[in-house]
Amino acid sequence: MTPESNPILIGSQRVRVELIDRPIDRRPLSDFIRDPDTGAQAWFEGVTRRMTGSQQTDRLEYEAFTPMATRQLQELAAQAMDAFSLTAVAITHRLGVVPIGEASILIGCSAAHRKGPLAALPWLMDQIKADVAIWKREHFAGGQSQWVHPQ
Amino acid sequence: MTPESNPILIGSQRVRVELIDRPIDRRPLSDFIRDPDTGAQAWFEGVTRRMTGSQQTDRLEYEAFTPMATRQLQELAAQAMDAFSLTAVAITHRLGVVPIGEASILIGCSAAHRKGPLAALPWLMDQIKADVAIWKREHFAGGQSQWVHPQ
Amino acid sequence: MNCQVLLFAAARDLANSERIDVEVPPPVTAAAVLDGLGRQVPRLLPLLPACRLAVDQAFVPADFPVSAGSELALIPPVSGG
Amino acid sequence: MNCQVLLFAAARDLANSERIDVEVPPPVTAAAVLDGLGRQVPRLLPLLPACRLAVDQAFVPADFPVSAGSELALIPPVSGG
Repeated sequence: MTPESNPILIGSQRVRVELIDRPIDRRPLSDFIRDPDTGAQAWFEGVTRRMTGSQQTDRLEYEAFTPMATRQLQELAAQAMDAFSLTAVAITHRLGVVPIGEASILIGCSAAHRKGPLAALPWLMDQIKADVAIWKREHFAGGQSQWVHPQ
Repeated sequence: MTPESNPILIGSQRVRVELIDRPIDRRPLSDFIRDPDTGAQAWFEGVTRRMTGSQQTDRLEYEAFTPMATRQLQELAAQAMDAFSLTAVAITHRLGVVPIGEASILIGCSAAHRKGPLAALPWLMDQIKADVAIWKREHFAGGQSQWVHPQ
Repeated sequence: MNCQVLLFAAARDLANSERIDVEVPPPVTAAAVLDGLGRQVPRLLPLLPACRLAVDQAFVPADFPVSAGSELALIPPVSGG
Repeated sequence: MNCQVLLFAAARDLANSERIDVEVPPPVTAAAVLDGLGRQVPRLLPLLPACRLAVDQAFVPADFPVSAGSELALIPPVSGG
């Protein structure tokens, strides 16, 4: 299942959220958060990792309850805008197969000063990993696979 | 004064530092920190901001004591590698005139997990702003200019 | 009350279905819906304690009263990012 | 001892020079070099309390003994990033 949603912009809030089933292109996010009155941009990119300890991953596969995940990401982005005095936030999560070395999520945010965006990224990632309706299936090099259920 | 140094890679440490007098290209930093056994990349970009309160900036101009600044950035990057369990760190600082909306500094770091790179960025920026031998001259829209001396 | 519940990821695989109809006796709370799912598809039982119920795309507490016509979704432990 | 000191940014502008030779009486500490700079270029005096001395490209404490042949640099408050 690889649902897809176009980027959703929330009114006057500079928030852009999308779930896509193709490689993530940094450009539209960068264009969105860029602003001559900001002095800082911070970015986080989550990537499919090959080795975890001695275990080799072949690929990850992501699935979402797309309307719920989109709404949750919008709410988290809007909360981050307020809590960290951001100018703009863009979040793109990829669904479907994500090969080794490719990005599953890209978050960019901008603000006048550096502290807000740098603090927003870990907060957003913690919230996303705890609550957003997206699931990852890990396919191992040996051919087995399993849904990842963090503790 | 727009000295320039080629990127300096430190032995087996995956650290890349450069001071350049042209626009910063993200690609070589991205290529440097990319690694199939990392799962997270975090980036910080400092940009020339137009407005500070009601005061309008025309451009910033950076100058460095290049050999000292390069050495300091290398040491900070190496410390961040250890302190935050990073796989790679790349730091590029631009010197000379940096127009509105263009980057004066770009830092990228990668690691197996997200917490290290996300914690390394604010630490590196705090250290750089406190100690690294680089100075910024602010040219205002009105024509005046001054060296920026943070409190 | 008849409740249709959307299933995802591990829950969908266990039930071998993207949605399940569950008959839930009143009072129809979120907890009662989860209980009904376990009765109807026992293979879900090991996973259910780690799951949350989303009503109209928002997480709800165990005692949340579920109305007819709400969209219900069983949310296994998430792992996005 | 004759000490050559590199100047940067605001300090260079105030002194109108990229380097200054200062005669420093013994004991030649970092603090003594900074004192000598203030005597030689009084226009530096308002800036000096905010400056640090770098010896061979590393910051040193006030009582650091400066050797002949070391590279000295006056470092005004930095503002990179």
